[in-house]
Formats: sequence, structure tokens, C-alpha cells
Amino acid sequence: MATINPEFGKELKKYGAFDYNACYNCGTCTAICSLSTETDSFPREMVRLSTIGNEDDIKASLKPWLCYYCGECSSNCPRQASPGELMMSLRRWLTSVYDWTGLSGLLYKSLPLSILAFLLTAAAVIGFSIRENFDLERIMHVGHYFEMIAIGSVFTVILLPNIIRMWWFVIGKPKIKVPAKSYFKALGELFVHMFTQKRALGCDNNQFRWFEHFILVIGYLTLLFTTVFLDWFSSSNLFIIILGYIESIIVFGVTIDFVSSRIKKSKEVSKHSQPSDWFFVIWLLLMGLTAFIVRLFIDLNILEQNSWMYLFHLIILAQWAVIIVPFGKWTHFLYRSFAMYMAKLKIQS
Amino acid sequence: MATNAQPRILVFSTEKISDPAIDLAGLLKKHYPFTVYTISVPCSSCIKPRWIMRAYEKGFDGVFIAADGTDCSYGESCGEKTSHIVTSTHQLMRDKGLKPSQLKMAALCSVCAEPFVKHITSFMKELEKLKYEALSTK
Amino acid sequence: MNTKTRTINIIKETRKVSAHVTEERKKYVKIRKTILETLKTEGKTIPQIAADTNLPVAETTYYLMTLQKFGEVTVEGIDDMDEYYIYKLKK
Amino acid sequence: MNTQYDVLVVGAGIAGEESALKLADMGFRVLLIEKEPSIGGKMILLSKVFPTLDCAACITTPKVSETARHPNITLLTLTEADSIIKENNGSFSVTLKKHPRYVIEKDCTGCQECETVCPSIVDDQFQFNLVARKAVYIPFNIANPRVALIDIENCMLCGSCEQKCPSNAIDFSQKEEIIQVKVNAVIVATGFNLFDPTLIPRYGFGKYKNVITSMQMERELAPTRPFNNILRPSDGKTPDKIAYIFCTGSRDQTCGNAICSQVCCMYSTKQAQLLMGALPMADITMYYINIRAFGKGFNEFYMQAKDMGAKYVKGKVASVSEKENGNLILRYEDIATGKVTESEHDLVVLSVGLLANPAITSVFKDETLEIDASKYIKQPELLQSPALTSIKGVFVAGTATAPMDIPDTIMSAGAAAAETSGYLKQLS
Amino acid sequence: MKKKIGVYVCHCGGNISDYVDIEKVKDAVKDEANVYLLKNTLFACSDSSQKGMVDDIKTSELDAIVVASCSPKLHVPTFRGVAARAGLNPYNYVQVNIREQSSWAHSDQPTGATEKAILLVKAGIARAAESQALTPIKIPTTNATAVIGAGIGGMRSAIALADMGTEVYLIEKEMSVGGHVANWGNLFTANINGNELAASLHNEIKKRPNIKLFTNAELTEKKGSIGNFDIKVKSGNETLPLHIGAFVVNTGFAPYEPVSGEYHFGEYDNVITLPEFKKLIDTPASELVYKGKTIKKIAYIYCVGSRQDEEGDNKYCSRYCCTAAIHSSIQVKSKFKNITNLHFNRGIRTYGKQELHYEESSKNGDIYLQFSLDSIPQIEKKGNKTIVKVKDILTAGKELETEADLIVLVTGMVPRKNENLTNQLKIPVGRDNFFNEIHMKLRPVETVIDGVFIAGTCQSPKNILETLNSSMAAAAKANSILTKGEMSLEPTLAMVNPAACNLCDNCFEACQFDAIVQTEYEGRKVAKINVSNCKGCGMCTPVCPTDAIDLADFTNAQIESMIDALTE
Repeated sequence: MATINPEFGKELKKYGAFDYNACYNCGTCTAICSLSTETDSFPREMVRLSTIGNEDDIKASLKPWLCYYCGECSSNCPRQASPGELMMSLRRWLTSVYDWTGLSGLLYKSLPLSILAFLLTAAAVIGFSIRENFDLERIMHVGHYFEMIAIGSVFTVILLPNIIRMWWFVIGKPKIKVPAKSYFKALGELFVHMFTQKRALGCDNNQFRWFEHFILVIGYLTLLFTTVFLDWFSSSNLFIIILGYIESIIVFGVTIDFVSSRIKKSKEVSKHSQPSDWFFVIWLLLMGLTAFIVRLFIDLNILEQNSWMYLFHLIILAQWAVIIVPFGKWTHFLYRSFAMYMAKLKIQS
Repeated sequence: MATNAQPRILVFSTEKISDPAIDLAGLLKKHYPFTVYTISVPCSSCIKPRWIMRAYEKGFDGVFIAADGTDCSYGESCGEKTSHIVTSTHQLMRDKGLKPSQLKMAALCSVCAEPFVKHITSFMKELEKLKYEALSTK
Repeated sequence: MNTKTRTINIIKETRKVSAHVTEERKKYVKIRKTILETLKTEGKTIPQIAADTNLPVAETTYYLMTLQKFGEVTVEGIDDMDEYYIYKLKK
Repeated sequence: MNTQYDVLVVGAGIAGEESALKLADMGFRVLLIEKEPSIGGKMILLSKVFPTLDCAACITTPKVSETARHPNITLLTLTEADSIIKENNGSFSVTLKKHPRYVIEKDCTGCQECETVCPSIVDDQFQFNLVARKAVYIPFNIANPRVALIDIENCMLCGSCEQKCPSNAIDFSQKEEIIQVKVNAVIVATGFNLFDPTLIPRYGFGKYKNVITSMQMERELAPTRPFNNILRPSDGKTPDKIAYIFCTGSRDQTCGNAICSQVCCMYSTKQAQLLMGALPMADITMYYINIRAFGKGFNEFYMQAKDMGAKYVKGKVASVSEKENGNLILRYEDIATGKVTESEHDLVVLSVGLLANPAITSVFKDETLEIDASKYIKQPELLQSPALTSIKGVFVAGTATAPMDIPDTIMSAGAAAAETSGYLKQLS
Repeated sequence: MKKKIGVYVCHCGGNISDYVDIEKVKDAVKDEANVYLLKNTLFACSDSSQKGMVDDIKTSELDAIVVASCSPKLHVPTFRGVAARAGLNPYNYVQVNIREQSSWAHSDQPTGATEKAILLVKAGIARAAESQALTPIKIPTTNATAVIGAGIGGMRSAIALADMGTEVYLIEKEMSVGGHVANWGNLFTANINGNELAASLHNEIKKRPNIKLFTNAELTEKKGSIGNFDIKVKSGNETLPLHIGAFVVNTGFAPYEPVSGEYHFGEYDNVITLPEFKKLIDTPASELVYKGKTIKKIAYIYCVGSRQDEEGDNKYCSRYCCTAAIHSSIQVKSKFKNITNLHFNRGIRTYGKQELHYEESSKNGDIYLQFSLDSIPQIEKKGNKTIVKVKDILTAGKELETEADLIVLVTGMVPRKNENLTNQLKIPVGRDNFFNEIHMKLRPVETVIDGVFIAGTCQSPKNILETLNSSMAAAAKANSILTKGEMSLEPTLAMVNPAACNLCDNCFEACQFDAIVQTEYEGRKVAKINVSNCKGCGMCTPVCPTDAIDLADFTNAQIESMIDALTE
């Protein structure tokens, strides 16, 4: 027996949900969704659970992560209840539920707080630079180590506990029995989805969007690898230098397209952008672009004179690493992959 | 009347509902035997048993009442009343040695041309059989 | 008997027959002939007629039903599966 | 022809007929115009009507002939109002356009000899394109007036009909006529438009032959039906798994029609009952959102359909796809289980909705005939005098105001007659 | 007596003559008794033919004419007109259908078609020989109507009738007018209050001198028939005799009263009905308070008293309640802060434009839960909390529960009990116990009792708009019958031969229209037809044991002579 909680809607609206109350439960959204199957039917179920405020069932559900927001549900909804946007909002809400620090929720719900966080991070980087007397070499050196440390600590302190919390809501708390060896067997699912997001291919007419995402993920991950482990900015290996250029072009090239479609609101998915969506694409764009320019300045030998450029890049990098990656939309990438993994676990239970 | 001629049927139709259906059968050139004659009345519940008996006396082999069914504009009881007329006429027919199957009743809507033709064709076949049997027992 | 002037000549002066109308008519004449021809030997169902005449099946339905409406063909019976009616020429 | 009338009634469907008859019975002189070649509107084309299942023709034809014969009613078919202008004295100056029939109405005996010789073939719009008709034709068997007309756009101009006509009724010299009349009041009874399902491409209407509209099914079930049996159009097979998709074009913001069409639930339920009678072995499945069985005897009728075996599935069909054999796959969420489900049917009927038909508003030249948010004629005093419109002396009846069923239409037409009569009495 | 009959056989331009041998027909009937004149014609219905017939009738002084052509449905009025123009009684005209029922029906066997046509024409001649001149019956009518019930519908009927020139007696049982609506606040589909609407209609009534309103009044006596009823109305202590032509019955509905214990109605103090709730939200206040408790969460339970199962009486849907409840929920939300509405329904039926209210309420955040009849919501008390539990169809049958401050039972409409009126007017009721019309579509405001019209919610549940439409439609119907001051009835009615009548009650029972009355004939009591009620169906004729009743134009003589002719 579940208790109806009308208050839940008010909370959800802070995460961007709107008009989903208009739903009259015809099921068009669920049947039109090409990812929806007899075993995993959505989004109406999520709309319904949100309407009656059944938080526990939503927390235990992986369905918000199974949606890749092609927007068919929203554009065909007879009541214009925007089920697609509700799914997006649920993803934001779930992110904040998984996040043990509670910061994620605060940042999603409050734009001023988000801006403050960005400003503080920027101030910290600038403060550090002042302390170092704007010594470019020193700053670049620390910047390089900062990247490594940030990756490690964000993952162990924030993301890993959050994924464990996700597991708890989805599998632990509902007492789903999963044989231990399944956890290994299903790992393949995790990596395949993490690197390819192949599920998004199931969306109708989505090949191009999937391809964009695919090369973006590859570009982003390899750029990360190239800068952190191959030390792109300091490398003199021509292959590494060119690789870095290509990767950074991919990152900002693809994100330019994403930003412009959000501005044009041309697709259902880009009609209702929240600040967190803007931060994600713009910072990704800036990351790629500033990395590209920094390396270009190095190759043109003008970085010394324009050390502000690296500083700018570092600010972006720091904001990305301490705000967007642990608490922002970046986590969707992680949770989606783990959702596929846990879905596999549930099947094997 | 020659016994080998095809049976003759008198149809009582209703002016507003079943007669238009019979008209429509003609209009659509849905053929039926020409020895079927129609007398149209306001409502099937006004058909007197004596008229039906008169028809047999004068040489009709069968009488078909094309009733209105539930479409009757005079009210719902018309079907029931018509059935009553059929029952009491059956009594009279038995007294005269006529077979009850020589009197048929069916509801026809105003565009039921095809059902009319079907009813009449099967009724005609039955009457032919009756006639043949009567002939062979003689 | 027919004493009135032929009014068709009046309208012919102001109107032209569109190519589409002529096309449709030609098509009908041809299809009609084909269908009636194939039914000469025996009654057939719509899929059978379509197969025999190489006409698309939906088109066959449309024209056969039209021929039925105009009184040129009629139902003979139904196939063993009670699925398809068998149509024959109306004498 | 007389040029002075008390009332002009625009539209001779059941609403227009009822208003005209009531006013004529009260002694007013009524001019009734109809743009189609026959009066009777859409109702005359129906099979049977819910919830009593009496045959539509049996109900319509007496009203239609009474209208055509009434001494106080002048009836013009193939006629449209071109402009209606209010004069200073409150009366209306009306310009009518009467399209040529190319057949002399009073001479035609309805023998259909002309049809036998006409070489031109065209989709029969009165059978909703399920079969063809000739270019010279009688609209349908129970048309009134039951006289032929020539569809000049599709005519070969061969003149065979003129030669064949036994009563010399064909007259190609007819021209469009402009008729000027003065009336004291106008009743708008222009009815509704049917929703065009090609606007929902997901349902495949127009692409898949076995997806038909409820109006086409209505014709298939009518006694003067195009196929003479219930058949599916792709290959003439007798269907045995029939699906109804409710709310096609109703309660749907994506096609711009947020309101409920009020009749589709019941006419679909009626068709299901008729189909179960005609095809006792067939499975009928109704995919619905809510069942609007609200009127007198409706809920009982709905329960009866269920008892007879019609399956009602809560869930709106999202899409239809075709298999090679012409069968159709419907994808929907079964709300009862919350699961996406696919089902196969060999015939799909779209329960199309009713839409407003606001074309008449452009005819009023000096004052605006206002429409409401759903594009129906606005009733400014809805709960006091529902037949009033935004123009004094112009009244409205039937589905020109909102979607409604036949009894409600007749009531609304009666109300318009009462309102008009009161208005005319005050004028004089 | 030998009659002079003119017979015309139509070729119908080949439609008949292509299959029926017209000359053979003429030959066969030319020697029939009574045939005075016999012609064939290319088109009997053509203008020239009609003129020729008029001349023939006049010059040959014909007693009857027979036209053998197409279906009577097409041209009986045409040729009756011909007869009338020539001074011949229209009922001395007989049409024989040799097209639809001979030439076309038997185009496959022309000989047969000819043989049948001959017999049909002979039968027509025989019928014409037995035909009698009949005159349409005219009865004077009084242009006055009694409208019973001064709710919204009754008042609107009265105003419409008065505007059309009919005298109106508006009879209301209560002390005040407006019925239920007068107690209601804001109404759906229009921005007006119920009490304002009632008051404005009342005001219109006061303006019209030809409406006489009687409150605290009832009908105590009714005599007579359509056009001329003598009634008595008791108003207060006075009893007034009135003469009217028709009744418009607009007595409205009664709200369904939940049986004790139904959803704990009467047991829990916070379970109320929709009408009570409507009243509650109309009271001016800044907070919604019921019995001292502030109300924030409201649960509406739909279909209370409607759509009942086998055990209940009310199988019908009450039509107005879904929208009324939703409308109230929108009102309550706009008027008071922090209200949560929970709608426990069985499928929302906001038909037509009312769907927009449903949409609005959903967008407002109202929560809809759907249950089926076999698992209705359960209400229970936990301490001082009221809990509603439901198995929600929309959540895949999941069991849900919620607390609620107030439970509103969305009650439907039931027929108002009014035995006195039912006894007086004898209006039949349908299976739902509401008054029944003759035919839902052809004659939706008429009852089998001629001159007694019904409108509004006494006929079936309706909303205000529908009530108004039916009330005005009933007014239009009544006025169209009464306005001319006389009624013309088809003369093809039943006739009693008093000499043969033994006065049993068979015909009284057979007649559905109350058209048979008793009269005196040569000192005996016999049956007589009340022509103003007779519909000419003839149902009474076969039941007479002494064959004393005949139907004009369908007499024994006519039908039997036709049968004889067909078997010659």
C-alpha cells in the first residue's frame, strides 16, 4: 500500500518538470516510445508515479535512465503533458537522490547557488595563481596534477558512494536477490553502454544524434586520457599533439551543434533546457575549445605572453571537475551505464 | 387455378417501413417471384385475421406479414400485437385444414430489401414443397 | 420523340474534358474488360481475380465492387474458409 | 421564385430540417438551402443509430420527405449562401448561389437509365470512396430529391445521358444561378466536418488499405452498402479481428482539437454490436481512453455490447503498421497492466471525431458571426438562450454549436425554432 | 352503385413499359366494372398529364381515379393534389405501384411482370370502387399551455411559449422558482451563478403579461384531449379551473440520496454529497471549513447512485455529475488556498467541450484515480483521520491510500417522485424510471399522451444547456400545434360501427393512445373513437370480437375487394 503524496510534484517541478499533471493516462507516450518494451514500459508509468508522488517506486526504478529523450512521447502527447521532459527531470531528481552530499540537489534547484559555486571555483583558481605569482610553468604543473587528483578523488569520494547508493535504492532496498557471479557477468553490459551508448540507437531516426554522442564520448574520454596521462600540453610527440588536436576539435565541434540546437529549440529534446543542461554543454564546449587554443598557443609559442589563456582553461577545467562531473549532468553518463548494468542484474535475479 | 403454377403469396406491408423496403428491392433490381402481391397498411397490427383467411379462400398459398419490428412509429407493442394476430389466425387456419407454415411474419426495416427477398424466396420454396406434398398425397 | 436541341453541344463550347477524366475512364474500361473476361469461365474470389489479371489486389476489390454495384457481377457463394466471397457474372 | 421569406435556414441536415419544419408548422415561410445535391445531412448516410438500433433511414426519410413537401418550405439543393447583409430595418439581404445540376429536377423520374450509359467513373463520395460512381448519378438510393445530377468536373461530355434520358431531363445549358432574397431571420445549421485521419500519419490511413474510418464502416453496415457484405478493402476478405481506435482526432491537442466529440464512443459501440450481428465469429476490440456513455440508455447500451462479447481495452493506440498479408499491428499501452502491447487485426476502424465547420462565418459581411475557442459558432447566452449568436436575428442549431448526438441536435434545432419564432413575432 | 373510375397507366418513359406490356394491361382491365375511362401516359407525373387528368375528372365527372405508376411514397401527394384541383375528394384516388413492385422487381421476366401489373391494377380499381370521400378532421385548439415545474427548464419553456404568442400557466409546487439551480453558485460552461440565472429568468417571466405563475400550486384535475384540456390548479387555498391546449412537463430531477452507510454516508461526519459540497463552497469565507475543521484535502467519489451493478436500480449514467464535480473542484481551488483534490472515478465522462474543464483541473494538479465497480474505494477512520483506499487502474491496479479531510460523494440524478402528477397525466416511464418520450429522435419531447410534452431532467439526466434546449424544443412543438387555432388530422382513422359494438374492453386495451371512449347509442353503452387522439394505426381493429371497428381507407370492403381482384 502506497500513500499518495501530492507534495512530491512541487519538489519535482524544481527540477524542471512541468505540465505532466495534464496526463489523462492514454498511454500514447509509452506505446510510441521505441525503447519501451513489454518488460520495461515507460514513460507513462513514471508520469503516473510522479503524479501520485510515489517516491520509493521512482527511486527503485531504472526507467528514467533507460530513456534517451528522442522526444516522440512529448510531441505526440494528446494532452501536451511533456512526458519526455518529466523523464529528464526525474533523472535530475534521481541524481540528487543518489548524491550523498546533497549538493547535487541544491545546485539543480538553485541557479544562484550554481553560479556561486562556479564563481568560488574560479576565485580559488585565480587565488592560487596569485599566490604562485602567475608562474605559468608552475601553474601548468599543478594544473596537470590537479586533473589527476580530481579524477581520483571525485570518483572515490563522490561518484563511487553515489553508485553504491543507486544500487541500494534499486536492488538492495527492494530486496532483489542477485547472484554474486552476475555482478561479473553483467560487467560487459556496463562497459559497452558506457563507451557506445548503443541503446540510444534504438530511438527512431536517431542515428545521427547517436553518432554525435558516440564520438563525443570517445573524444572526451580520449582527450582526458591524452591530457592527463600523455600530458598533451607538455608532450613533444607529434602523434600525441595531433591526437589531442583532433580530440579537442571533436569535443567542441560536436558541442557547438548541441548548443546551437538548444538555442534554436529545434528538437523536442532541446526545447526545455534547464541551467544544468546549459552548463554541461557550454563547459564541454569551452573545455575542448580552450584546450585546443592552449595547445595552439604552445605550438605558436605565444602562451607565455598569453598565460591568461591557460588560466582560463584551468578555471573551466576546475569547474568541470569539481561541479559538473560530481554533481551535474556529467553523472547521467555514469548512471545511464550503471542503470543498464543493474537492469541486467535485475533480469538475472 | 392450375396446381402446377408457382405458389402465390400475399404480402401485407406497412406504409412507412416495410413497403419502402419492398420498393427498394425493385429499385435495386433484386428479383423475386412475380406471384408475390403486396397490400400496404398503416401498421401490421391492424391486419385482420379475416383478410388473411379470405386470401387463402381465394387461392393464395401463403400470406407474409412484413411487420415493422421495433421501428414502428405507432409504438413498441406493435410487434407483440402482430404476433397475436398470427397466433389467432393460426387457430382459424387449423380449422380450415391449412398449415401454420402458410402464414409467415418477419420484421423488415425500411431499407431491408435484401432480407425481404431472402424471406420471400425461402417462403416460396416452403410453399412449393407443401404444394408438391399435397399433390403427391392426392 | 426527341425534339429538344442537344444541349451537350452548348456545354462543349465552354468546357474541355480533363486528361485525368479520360485516363480514369480508359483505366476503368480496361480493368472492367479484364475482370469480366476472367470471370467468363467460372466464379472467382478477389485474390484469384487479382492473380489471374495481374491487377493489384486492392484495385481489384475497388473495381469489382463497382461492377457489382452496377449490376455486372454478383456473389455466387463463399470459399471453404468462409473468408472470401466468390463472384460471378450476372446474367 | 418568391424573394421574400421569414427565415433562411442554412443547411438541410437533421438540424436544419427540424428547425425548418417547426417554423413552417407555425406558419412561417421558410427558405431552406443545402449545398449538397440531397438533403438529410450526414445522418441519412448512417446505418443504424444508438442506443435504440433503429435504422437511420427509417428515421430520416420521413423527416426528409416531410421537409421536401411542406407547403411553407422552399427547398433549394446545390445551393450555398454567398453573402448575407443586414439591412437597416433589421432584415437580411441574402445572395444565394445555386450550382447547376444539369438535370431538370422536376422532369427527372429517378430511373437511373442515364447511369447505365455514362462512361465516366469516379470515386463515390457518398460511399466514402469505397466504390466508384458515374459522372451522372443519383447521390444515393434514399436521396431527396431523388433525381440525378451531373458531376461536370468528371464528365466526358459525350452526351450519352442526354440521348438516353426517357424524360428529356438532362440539360447541359444550365448555368450557375445567383438568387437574391430578403429574409427576416437566419438559422445557421451547417453541421460539422469529419476529422481527416491523414493528419495522424501514425495510423496509416490512406497508406494502409485496411485502415478505414468509422464513416466508411457506417456505409459498410448500411443496408444500401457498397460491398453488399462486410469486407476489408485490401482484398475483399471477411474480417474476423476488427479493432476500433477511439478518439481519432478528438481530445488531442496535437491535432488541435482538445474537446471530446461526444458521439464516437457510442457510434463505435453501436457498430461493434452490428458487426457482432453480421459476423458472429468476429472478434471486436475497442481501444479507448474513457467511454463516454452518458446519455439516456447509453450506459446500458455499452454494457450490452460488452455482454455480447466486444472487448474494451483501455489504452490509446499509438501506431499502426502493416504486415505483408494486409493485417495490421497495433501498438498501445494496456493501461490495466501498464505494459506496451502489440496486437494483430485484419481491419482497423478509426473512430474519427467531429470538427467545427466555421465556413459560414465568412458569408456574413457587415457583422461578425463569432466563433468560440473550438471554432464552433459562439453562443453568447449559452445558459439563457442557447440559440442566439453574436448577430441579432441570426440563430444557430445543432452541431454548428458543438459536437452532439441526434437527440440533442433535434432538441437544439427545436430551441432555435422557438427562439426564431419569438424573434419574428416581436418584429411584426 | 356503379362508379365512374378513370384509370391511367404510366409508361414512366420505358421504366415500366420496357418490361410491362402496357397494351396488355389496358386490354385486361378495360372491361372491369366501374372503369369509365382508360388511358396510358408517358409520364403521369408530368405537368401536361396532370392537367389532362384534371380535365378528365371535370368533364367526365369521375368518382375516383387510379394511377398505375411508381411507388405511392413518391406521388400520392401529387395525384391527391390533382384530385383536389379537379374538385374530387383526394381519398377517392388510388395509386398502384407497377414500377418498384412490378416492372423493376421482375425485369427478369416481363411476362410475369405484366401478369402481376394487370392484377395490381385490377386490385387498385376494386379499391377505388370501394373508396369513400374523407374529409380531414379539424378540431379547434386553445393556444394556451400549462407548464408544470418552474425550474430553469420550466421557466425557459414558459418564456419561449409566451414569446411565440401562447398563453402560459406556469405551475410550481414550491413557494419559489428556480428549482435546484437557484441554490447553485458558479455554473459550468458559462460564467454565471445559478441564483443569478434563476433570478434573471424569473425577471423575464414577470415582464411577460401572458405568463401566469402559480407557486405553491399543483394540478388537481385533468380532462379532455390535445387542443382542449380542462384542468384545475390548486394554488394555496384556491382552486382555479383553466382551459389549455397542451402541457409541458418540466418537473426536473431529485438528487440521489446515498443509502445509509454507502461510503459511510451518515456514519462519518465528513462524508457529504455533491449538492451539499456545492453549497459549502459558495459560502463566503477565506478558508474552507466544515464542521469546525479546516479542509485542505478533498476526495471526490464518483458515480454514487449511478451506473450501479445488478443490485442497484440505477444502471444509467447521470451525465452531469463528472463535469459538475470537476467544475466544483476547480472552483474550490481558485477560491481557497492549498487545496488538494483527489478524484476517485470510474472513467471521466466530460463529453464535448466539457473536456476542457477536465483538462484544466488536471493541469491544476488534481489527482485522478480510477476504480472499477468490483473494487470500490474503501473509507476508514484511523483516530481522527479519514483514510481512503483504492486499487488504482491507472497505476496498474496498485493499492493506494490517502488521507482526506472531506469526502464528497458525487451523487447523480434520480427521477423525482410525483405520484399525483403521474396519475393525472399518465405519462409512461422508461426502464430508468424517468418519463419516456415516444421516440428519442423523431419525437423527443412528445409522449404517447397527445398534447403532453416533456422537457428537461424529468426525461433523463441533463445539464443546464441540454435542459434549456429540450425545454425550448418542447415549447416550439406545443406552439406549432396550437398556434393556428385548429388542428387538422388525417381522416384515415378508426371508426366504430355502434350497431355492431357490444362494448367489451378489447379495443380499449389495444389502443395505446387513449383514443377510445364510451358513448351512448340507442340506449346502449358502446365504444367511440376520440378522433383527436386516434393515430390511425388500426391496432384496435383486429381485436374486436364483433368486427365493429374499421380503419378508414382500409376497410374490410376495400381490402377484401383487393384480395378478390388479385385472385381473379
